[in-house]
Amino acid sequence: MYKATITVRLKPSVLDPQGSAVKGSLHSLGFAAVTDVRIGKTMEVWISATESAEAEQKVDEMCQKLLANPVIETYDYELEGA
Amino acid sequence: MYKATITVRLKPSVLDPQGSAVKGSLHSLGFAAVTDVRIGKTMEVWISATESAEAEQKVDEMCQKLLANPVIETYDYELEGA
Amino acid sequence: MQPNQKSKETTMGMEPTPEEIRDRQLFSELGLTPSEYQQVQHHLGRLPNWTELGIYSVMWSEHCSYKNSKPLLKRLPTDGPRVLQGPGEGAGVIDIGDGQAVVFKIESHNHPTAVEPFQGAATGVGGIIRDVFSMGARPVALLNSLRFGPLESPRVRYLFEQAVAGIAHYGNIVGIPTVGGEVEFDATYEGNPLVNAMCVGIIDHEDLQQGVAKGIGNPVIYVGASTGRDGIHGATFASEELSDASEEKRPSVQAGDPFMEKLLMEACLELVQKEILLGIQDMGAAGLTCSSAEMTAKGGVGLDLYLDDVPQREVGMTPYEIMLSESQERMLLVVAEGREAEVKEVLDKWELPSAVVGRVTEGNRYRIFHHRECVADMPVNTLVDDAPINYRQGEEPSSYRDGTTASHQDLHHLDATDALQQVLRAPSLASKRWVYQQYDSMVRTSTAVRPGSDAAVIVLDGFDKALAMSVDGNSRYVKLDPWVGGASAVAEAARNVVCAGARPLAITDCLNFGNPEKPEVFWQLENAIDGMGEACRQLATPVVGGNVSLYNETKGVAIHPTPVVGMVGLVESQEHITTQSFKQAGDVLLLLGS
Amino acid sequence: MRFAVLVFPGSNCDIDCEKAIQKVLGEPIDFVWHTQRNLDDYDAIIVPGGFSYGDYLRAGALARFSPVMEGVVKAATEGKLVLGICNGFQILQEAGLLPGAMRMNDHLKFRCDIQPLTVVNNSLPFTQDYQMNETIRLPIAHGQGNFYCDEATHYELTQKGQIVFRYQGDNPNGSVDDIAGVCNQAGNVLGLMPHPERAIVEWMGSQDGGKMFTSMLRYWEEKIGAA
Ligand SMILES: Nc1ncnc2c1ncn2[C@@H]1O[C@H](COP(=O)(O)OP(=O)(O)O)[C@@H](O)[C@H]1O
Repeated sequence: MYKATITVRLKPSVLDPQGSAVKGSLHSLGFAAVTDVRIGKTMEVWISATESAEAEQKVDEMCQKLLANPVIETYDYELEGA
Repeated sequence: MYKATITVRLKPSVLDPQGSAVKGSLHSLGFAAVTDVRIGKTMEVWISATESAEAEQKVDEMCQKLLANPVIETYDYELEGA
Repeated sequence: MQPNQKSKETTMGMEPTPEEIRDRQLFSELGLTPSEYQQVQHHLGRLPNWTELGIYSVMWSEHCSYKNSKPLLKRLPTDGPRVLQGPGEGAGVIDIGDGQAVVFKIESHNHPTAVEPFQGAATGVGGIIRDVFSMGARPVALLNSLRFGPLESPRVRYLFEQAVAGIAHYGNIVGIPTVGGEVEFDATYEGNPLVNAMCVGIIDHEDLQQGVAKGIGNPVIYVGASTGRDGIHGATFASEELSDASEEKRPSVQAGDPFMEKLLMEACLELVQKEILLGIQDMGAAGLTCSSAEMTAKGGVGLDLYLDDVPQREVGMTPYEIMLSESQERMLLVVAEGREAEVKEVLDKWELPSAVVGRVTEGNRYRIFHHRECVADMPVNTLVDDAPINYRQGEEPSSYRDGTTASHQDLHHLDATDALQQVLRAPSLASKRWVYQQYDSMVRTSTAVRPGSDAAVIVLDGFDKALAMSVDGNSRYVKLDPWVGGASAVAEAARNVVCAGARPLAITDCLNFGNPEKPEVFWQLENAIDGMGEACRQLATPVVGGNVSLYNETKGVAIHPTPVVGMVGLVESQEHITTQSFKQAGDVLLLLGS
Repeated sequence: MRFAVLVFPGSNCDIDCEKAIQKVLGEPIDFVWHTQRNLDDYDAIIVPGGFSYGDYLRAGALARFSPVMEGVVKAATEGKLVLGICNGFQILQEAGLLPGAMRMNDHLKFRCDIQPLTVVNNSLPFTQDYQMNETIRLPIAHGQGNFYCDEATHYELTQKGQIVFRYQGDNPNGSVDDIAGVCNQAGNVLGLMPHPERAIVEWMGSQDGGKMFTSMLRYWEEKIGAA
């Protein structure tokens, strides 16, 4: 069994309305030192696989097919035995 | 300048409909080996601070005050010089 | 049958044994009084175990049994020539001609919203939608009534924004237009906001369903989201004052899944159309316990429930947890034996988890099995019909007697322009566009009058007639004079409905009050109900359903008494639909009334 | 002209589309369940609004793998008319039939209103009954209508006339270049965030949506007539 922790982020060139809003809120809460905020998704996926290469290939495939939208997003992941 | 990467997750006991829906889709896409999916948020926050202890204290405070909802979520973070 | 009396391990520690419960008076942790505990013993003829006691405690809570308000609710007029179903089922039903009826109800979700505003408000919407489609009706409109503290407080702004977002999220995803509501800001609600949600549905008379179990041997089918540890004890929680301990007490808040609700709604309505169902009820407050016990008692039958077959989201749940879970988006169905496959086909099409979890039995025993063992065995009528009733006495508060309830300000020094500006600036009176812009008010393409006018109007496909609807209440009037305030809430709703071009049909109401054990609060409740009742009689608008939310207090101080009235009216022809706005220059303005 | 309205788990505006087509055109229209692969029987496909699969992950992301999308891709390739409204637009984007992607509205809230739009391209099968640069009013109701595409794509969209509707006045969601609707290069696939099916009769507050459906019928009749 493996656990993949996948992080999906908006591409740097894409404006992140949620991040801007959170930054604004942090400023009004007094966190003036915050210079930027970007918000993405983290997905934990548990996969039964016998070896890590197999799991990795699957994770890569599901990211490309479904979990990230290449028009606006990038992804990376970490895999660990679970 | 520091960069905090904050991960906010739903508490394990809280229903994650999004995770269940994604799991269902992965199954129907042929990823039968996926046994569970949980979806959370990742936030990258850039803070100007002179030392890491100061940055850390701020990040902790903003997580508690705004970024995570303690009733249903947990958070952890990593801090790096940026 | 003697159920297992050994203790069980739970996530929270060990469950106490029946003797421990008795010796250490642990029933009080479940909100039961010593005398109620005695009654349970009497009904069982032995000591109750923890599961049984938990079931009694939720069934006998104010939320499920109306033990403090039932005697007063009896004073409301509930009959009329158009009433097809008054209080007692999921929602009230009123005939609107052509073989059709309107089905509607309002319900509170105050305490969950105070703890987690987004999910709390969202799941309130989910619950009221299920109440309506469990009658067999197609939900066509949502309304809500919101009361929060002053917006100057950041905490209040957070609660308010999140609650509105939660309501929008749920209604929008299910695809039912949110067409109306009201918002009031007042310091009295700062620690105890009110969220009341109303749903209106349409049905053909012959499709009307009941929450009943019948037919010995028939299967009881569970459908919808799997059961988790959410909101265990929500029902008793809703009947207690809010305190800092509330957050601790809650293993976790209920989270909603509006997408699941949409599938559940479509699947149930399809089953209604196929005329398969004998009984249907949603698992709302007190979840599986309340729904199954009520259906069983109503059917005059018994029930065996097999908890191992209940779809579960978490491992190692105890019978107590499974029975008391308030996981959302779940329904219970009873069908004739042999038709399970037909039901399954529909539920599978909508990709809904389902399972046969019980059988209707002869007699009146309500029995629960877990790991092949009987874990609870109770006479079902004692759960539902024998809930203790508290006959309380109200007492007129002294401030009311000496006329000091109202603080009379000297109004002579006010500059008229200034006063007008102040009034227009008041958030309670200002435009609520910020709120209703977040609600999809047009989905289903039947909204002829959108939010922003007096009452909303929904047209009925294929007919010239339409429905007008409004929710209203004014807690300051009620605080000043509960009788007049109660009556005026009904009158205001009626005026709004009439102004849309409709004749008022009936009301549903939500009674948001403080702790009824306090004589002044009980007095407010009593008088508000009497005032509402009188207005309903005068206007021939019976009360066909509603909800009571008591113990709305923070740190011992009650909110203003807040009855909220949801009214539905019938517009005979679309030509009669009128809106609030001025139409063109030169039109004549008339003032009507006194 | 035979219309199909797709129904995904979570579609909400399927019935509204059916009612609109019946009222405006009176042409036959079927609901097609998302598991049906074949759409050969239809001349036009409407992918309706709503929250397919709860909009979980990303709006439209899960629906686009439904079997029926095979039929949609085939229909689009064959030059049949495919109209994606709101969530339908998002699904068509996710499926790669339309350019760009949707972000959350810039104010982060769901927005429901009646919105003025400019018709930027009236030479399409969907828009020929509108005037060029005509102002029309259509309801909007979405939380993720903030259209995004990169600059190169935007340039191309402009050059090829693929921008079909723009928001007028206040942009309700922050979309790039006020874009409210775009089409594919061939012009037979249109996606828009506003809801034409909600602007059909007077009491809806606008009747400007009807012309989209009459345009489609006229296009089809002319095509049949020419064949
Ligand atoms: N304020 C009220 N006015 C009139 N009827 C009410 C009121 N509150 C509750 N009722 C009715 O009493 C009945 C209690 O039944 P119950 O099944 O316990 O309702 P619920 O499902 O709302 O808990 C309901 O039918 C409800 O309509």
